[in-house]
Amino acid sequence: MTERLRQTARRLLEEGNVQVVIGYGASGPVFITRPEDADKLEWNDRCFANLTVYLTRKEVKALGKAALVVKGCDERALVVLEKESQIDRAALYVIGMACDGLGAAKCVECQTHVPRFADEVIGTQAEPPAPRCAPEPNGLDRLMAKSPAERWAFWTAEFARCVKCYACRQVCPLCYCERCIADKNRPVAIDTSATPKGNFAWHITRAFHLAARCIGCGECTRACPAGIPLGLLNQALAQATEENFGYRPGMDREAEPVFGAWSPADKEDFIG
Amino acid sequence: MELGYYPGCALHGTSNDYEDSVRACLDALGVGLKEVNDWICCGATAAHSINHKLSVALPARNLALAERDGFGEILAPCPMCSMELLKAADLMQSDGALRQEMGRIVELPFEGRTTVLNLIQVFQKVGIEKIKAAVKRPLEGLKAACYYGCLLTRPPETLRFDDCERPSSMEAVVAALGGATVEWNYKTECCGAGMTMANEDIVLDLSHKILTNAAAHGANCVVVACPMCHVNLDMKQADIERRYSVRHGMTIYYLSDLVGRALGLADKVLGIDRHFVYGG
Amino acid sequence: MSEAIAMSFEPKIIAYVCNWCTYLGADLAGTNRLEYPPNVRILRLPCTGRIDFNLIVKAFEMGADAVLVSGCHPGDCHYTAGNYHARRRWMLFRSLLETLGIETERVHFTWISAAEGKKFQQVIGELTEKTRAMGPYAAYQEMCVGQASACPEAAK
Amino acid sequence: MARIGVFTCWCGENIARTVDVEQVAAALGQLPGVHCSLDYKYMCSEPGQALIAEKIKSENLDAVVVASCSPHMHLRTFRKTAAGAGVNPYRVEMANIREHCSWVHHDRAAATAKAIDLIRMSVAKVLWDEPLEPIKVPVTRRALVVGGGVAGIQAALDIADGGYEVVLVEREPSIGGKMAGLSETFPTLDCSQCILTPRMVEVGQHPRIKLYTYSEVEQVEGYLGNFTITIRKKARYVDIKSCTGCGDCWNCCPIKRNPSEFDYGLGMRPAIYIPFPQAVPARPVIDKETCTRLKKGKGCGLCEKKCLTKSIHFDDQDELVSEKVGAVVVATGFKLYSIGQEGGTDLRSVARPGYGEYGYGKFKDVVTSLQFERLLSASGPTGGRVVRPSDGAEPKNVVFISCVGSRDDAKGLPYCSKICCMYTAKHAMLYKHKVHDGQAHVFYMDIRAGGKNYEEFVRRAIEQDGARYYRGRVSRIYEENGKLMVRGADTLAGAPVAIEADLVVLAAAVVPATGVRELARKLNVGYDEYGFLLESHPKLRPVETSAAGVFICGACQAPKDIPEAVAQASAAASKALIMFGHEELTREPEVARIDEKNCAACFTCVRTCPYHAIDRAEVLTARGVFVKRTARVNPGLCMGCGTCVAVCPSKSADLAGFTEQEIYAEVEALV
Repeated sequence: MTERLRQTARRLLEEGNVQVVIGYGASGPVFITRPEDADKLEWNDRCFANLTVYLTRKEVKALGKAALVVKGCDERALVVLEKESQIDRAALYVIGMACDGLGAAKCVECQTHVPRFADEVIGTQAEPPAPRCAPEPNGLDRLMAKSPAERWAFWTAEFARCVKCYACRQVCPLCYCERCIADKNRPVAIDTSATPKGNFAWHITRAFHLAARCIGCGECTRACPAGIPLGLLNQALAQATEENFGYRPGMDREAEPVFGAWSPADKEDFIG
Repeated sequence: MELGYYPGCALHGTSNDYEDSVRACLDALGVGLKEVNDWICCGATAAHSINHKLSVALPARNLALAERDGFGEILAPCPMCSMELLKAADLMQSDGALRQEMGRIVELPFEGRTTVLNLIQVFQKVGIEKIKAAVKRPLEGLKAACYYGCLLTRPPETLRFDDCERPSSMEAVVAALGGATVEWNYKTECCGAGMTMANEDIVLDLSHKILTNAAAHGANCVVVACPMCHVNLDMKQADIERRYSVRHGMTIYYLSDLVGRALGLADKVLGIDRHFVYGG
Repeated sequence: MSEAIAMSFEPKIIAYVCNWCTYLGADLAGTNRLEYPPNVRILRLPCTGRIDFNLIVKAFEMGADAVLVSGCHPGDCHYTAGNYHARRRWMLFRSLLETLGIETERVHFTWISAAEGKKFQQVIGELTEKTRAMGPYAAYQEMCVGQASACPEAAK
Repeated sequence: MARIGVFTCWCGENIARTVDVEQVAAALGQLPGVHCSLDYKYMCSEPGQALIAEKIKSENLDAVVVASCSPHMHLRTFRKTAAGAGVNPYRVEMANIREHCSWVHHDRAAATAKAIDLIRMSVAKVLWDEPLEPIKVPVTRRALVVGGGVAGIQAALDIADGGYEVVLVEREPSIGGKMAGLSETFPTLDCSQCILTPRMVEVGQHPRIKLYTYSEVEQVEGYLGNFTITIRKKARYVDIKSCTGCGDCWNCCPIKRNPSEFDYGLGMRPAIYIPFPQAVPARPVIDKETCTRLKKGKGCGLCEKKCLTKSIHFDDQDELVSEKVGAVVVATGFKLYSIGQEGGTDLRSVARPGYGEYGYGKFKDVVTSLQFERLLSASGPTGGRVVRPSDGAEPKNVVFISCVGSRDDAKGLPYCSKICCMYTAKHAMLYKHKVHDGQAHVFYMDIRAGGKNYEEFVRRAIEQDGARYYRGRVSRIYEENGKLMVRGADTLAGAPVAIEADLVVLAAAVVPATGVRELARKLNVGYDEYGFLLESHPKLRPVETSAAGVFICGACQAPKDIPEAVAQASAAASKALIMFGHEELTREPEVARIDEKNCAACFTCVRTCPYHAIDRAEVLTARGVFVKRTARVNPGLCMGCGTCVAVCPSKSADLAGFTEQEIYAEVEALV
């Protein structure tokens, strides 16, 4: 598959269809702009990162029309970005990689092994994909089984380690604001210092800004240098979103996003 | 395909010809029927006018039994039975307190996992196309008036089956068998079943009108899927003829009779020879 | 908490209300002299649609023991649909609060129309007493005065 | 440093009884930014206001907080006072220490503490309050009326008589709408055409009404006071300016037997036709589906040859014209529910089975109420003789069925169509007047005859004209021996009813006209699940809509009879005239705005805005070079709810008068 990927990249660059191919290299993402560099592309078990995050970056946009290497799971971010007018799907070439799991926990329950909307799909999926690691006990279920006070204690301890490096924000393909609310200083909605107060406000904000949008790539958790399981918050919201609205972000290009719409039938058993 | 089977009192009594017919023709279509163990009366005629709780409890027990036996779907060939079962299931689905109370009364839990089907729905499940492909003796020359009576489609909010005033699902089955059907006006009129014992005059009057209208629209037989309709139109036909000094001579088939015949089964196997009006 | 402390504790309640229904409902409670505990501080916003989750967080940061969010009943929004948008947000926001172990009983959502002075009185009365019984939201308040950790290791 | 004046009102005893106003005034005087703090017995009184004005001037104040009653009571008053004394009115805040404090608490200490808190919040907010100027919106003093039925005609004439120009757009070749086809009207039995046609002629001749018939609204741009409407003039193939309406063309047309739209298929018309003799404009139109020449592109052309004024143009094309207007009145009216199997599928999300068992469309002698109107009408296809469409015989037994589709959630629509009870009584009555030995039978669910002289009218139909009323439904209709067998129930008698009828008239439900949803979307007007347009308040703003400057009247809003439609049309017209009474409109400046530099252009706000007041836009340099995309608020449309602010993740959206900064300052004052 690696060879076919390189061939595709070379061809696209040679034909001048795209100016840059964004893919996985030996040690992190690579931005290939010359056909002869196509051999720097890799496809292996370390291709975790969700490369869609680069599409909304100014520096990458400046490189011209892009071809992007995506896995089926990452592709959901493209669907959301398209709904939110962040990318022009027609001006993007998507190289989909059929993936039977990279051995990560999230791959075990993955339902989108093969990209569905790619311009070109490389490889076919092993049927059924062989799980290469045991499903992880569901962290969210374990968390929710605790009492609220225990959950509070859990997060207090977790957030105490946060140093507000904002890696969770930088790595998220859907955190694309040019000026984050955390950087807005009039008024200060989120205490800027890494105090528990500021950390709580930040993580509540981050999680809720991704409500009904997060595609569950788990990059936030992976990027956190303090090892805070941030993805749990997104997971909880995703679960509530699906339960209440039957909506799974990034699964359906036509579906109406949850926010920005409403229904008279929306649940309100929590309203007095 | 295997289905749970709730015969109800009629199919084990006066309408055992219907049971033979249903079993034989479904067997030929590869549908196995497994009787719900220990079933009891559905409460049909008497319970609902006397005691509401009893009228729910009787079908509730049958539903709970079907669940206990692990049936996802059960066939109740008598529309009265299927209506009572569906009605009880709906009531218990929408009222948690009632469901719990019934659980105590019938001493079995109910979760609402079992779907109740009528005979036509079973044919639809088998597939009209599949039935068409299985036909060995197309029903040439047949001009059937499909008669639904009161209970196959009504009350619509309970049955949720076909257009309650202008149904057409039986016609689709007959057409698949190579038979013709007629458009007529009494498809969903009442045959008077509820008055069979109390006031025979009404029964004879209503059934007479049904037979007359079917004939007037060119039908040479009437097709039913209800044991009570059959009793009134078939068994009482002689009384009707006497009373109104007419000669109807109208054969009344169960829908399963026609399916069975088209599949090549003998009338004796299907119990058709035990009908009162039997032309051979 | 002992009964004596419960009695002496005066909860601090911040209410975010819409201008057209609940604010007027509170006005009506006043006009009809319907007495309720003096623990609530009302912020007037145009519409529940304007009430952002950050404001709820802010209220707790400011030491609120409970937050009330209230607006027009569904179908009655002065701006036709602001309350419907708000309802969706709150629905999901509550699940986030639950996940975090934030005491959701301290965030009270309600619809109070301009005609429901009586309901306003009841809601404030009940919320005050409920909050009084729960005691101060010490968990959040103590968290808010916590110090920053210099580096991740320091916390370990 | 800000120079804020705090004015605490006693409201006589109302506040001062429970709140220690002097203590309050003293406490507030200590706050940074507060330049003076006073209390006074009645702040809203003349001397109270004078005190504020005087202090503003003498102390050179730049913001004012009045602690008194509800802002709903007096914010306007104090804003005006402040403005008069030179303080921007939007730098005035009120702390509600009466309704929200002194009136609801008894404990003086607690009430005083709360009052201080409330005023501190207002002081904190006013510190950040921006001076705002009212938004001026220019007005094009010209109205568009969509729909030329009785409601549209009334609205157009009222506005035009008020002195302003009206553009009236009608989809059909003539104005007149449903009313033009009615026989006589309840409860007075005056002839529909006799009262309507003079109004139609008035429209046609009015110097300030520009009439577009056979035309539709294609596109709507702009906002309150400034709409640009694109109108599609459908190809008519007749130049209505040069045409004299002499009739030579339609008399010579060889393709004569096309079902007439105006007669609902009961009469015939040629391929070139005027819909009815009193049409306005009284000019023909060619039906391109039936005209030989237009279908084949050659041949026939008889009408062209016959026309002395050379007004026939077979090469006519649809034409788009643009009109600028300041207000829009929608009066698109209704149509009847389709009765057969397909009934309901176009109306509701859940398909309903309809009334196939009534045999409409299958039996010629089962007709709708509007068809029956044509049979009764003196100008109808039978010249007003009531006959059976199948064989032309005079029907001796006519069955009228009301609520066909109305009040039936299972098969049709749950609402009441409101007019059917009355016109059914009228039908029974008129039928009896024409067929003296005939018998009318009416099946009904309830008789709803609320209205001036309505109940008396129904009683007359029953008592004088002998209509037989059966309270019950009809289960089915079928043909037997050349008659229609109508079987139903009389629930009052507790017996089934079977009637051998010659003719059956179905009072089909009233539903919105075709295409109204598309029009509503163009205008940003809301509609309910059936397609009826939504008024902005059911009681107090019955003809306004959520789109500023767009008004509704007639049956497009809900089923209604002629008097109601006309009254509502005049109401809508008066709303437009109120707008036109001003050179320009001023709107509250408390509207949303977008920080375009920081907007991430996710357009969640665009999807959220209940008023469609936010557009997708581009930031350009002075030279027109594209910089970035952004959301942009149209202040002419924004109503200031602030929902966009809440959904904006980067808080690039903000709401003047309730900015993020102002609200946070208020909360933070609560330490």
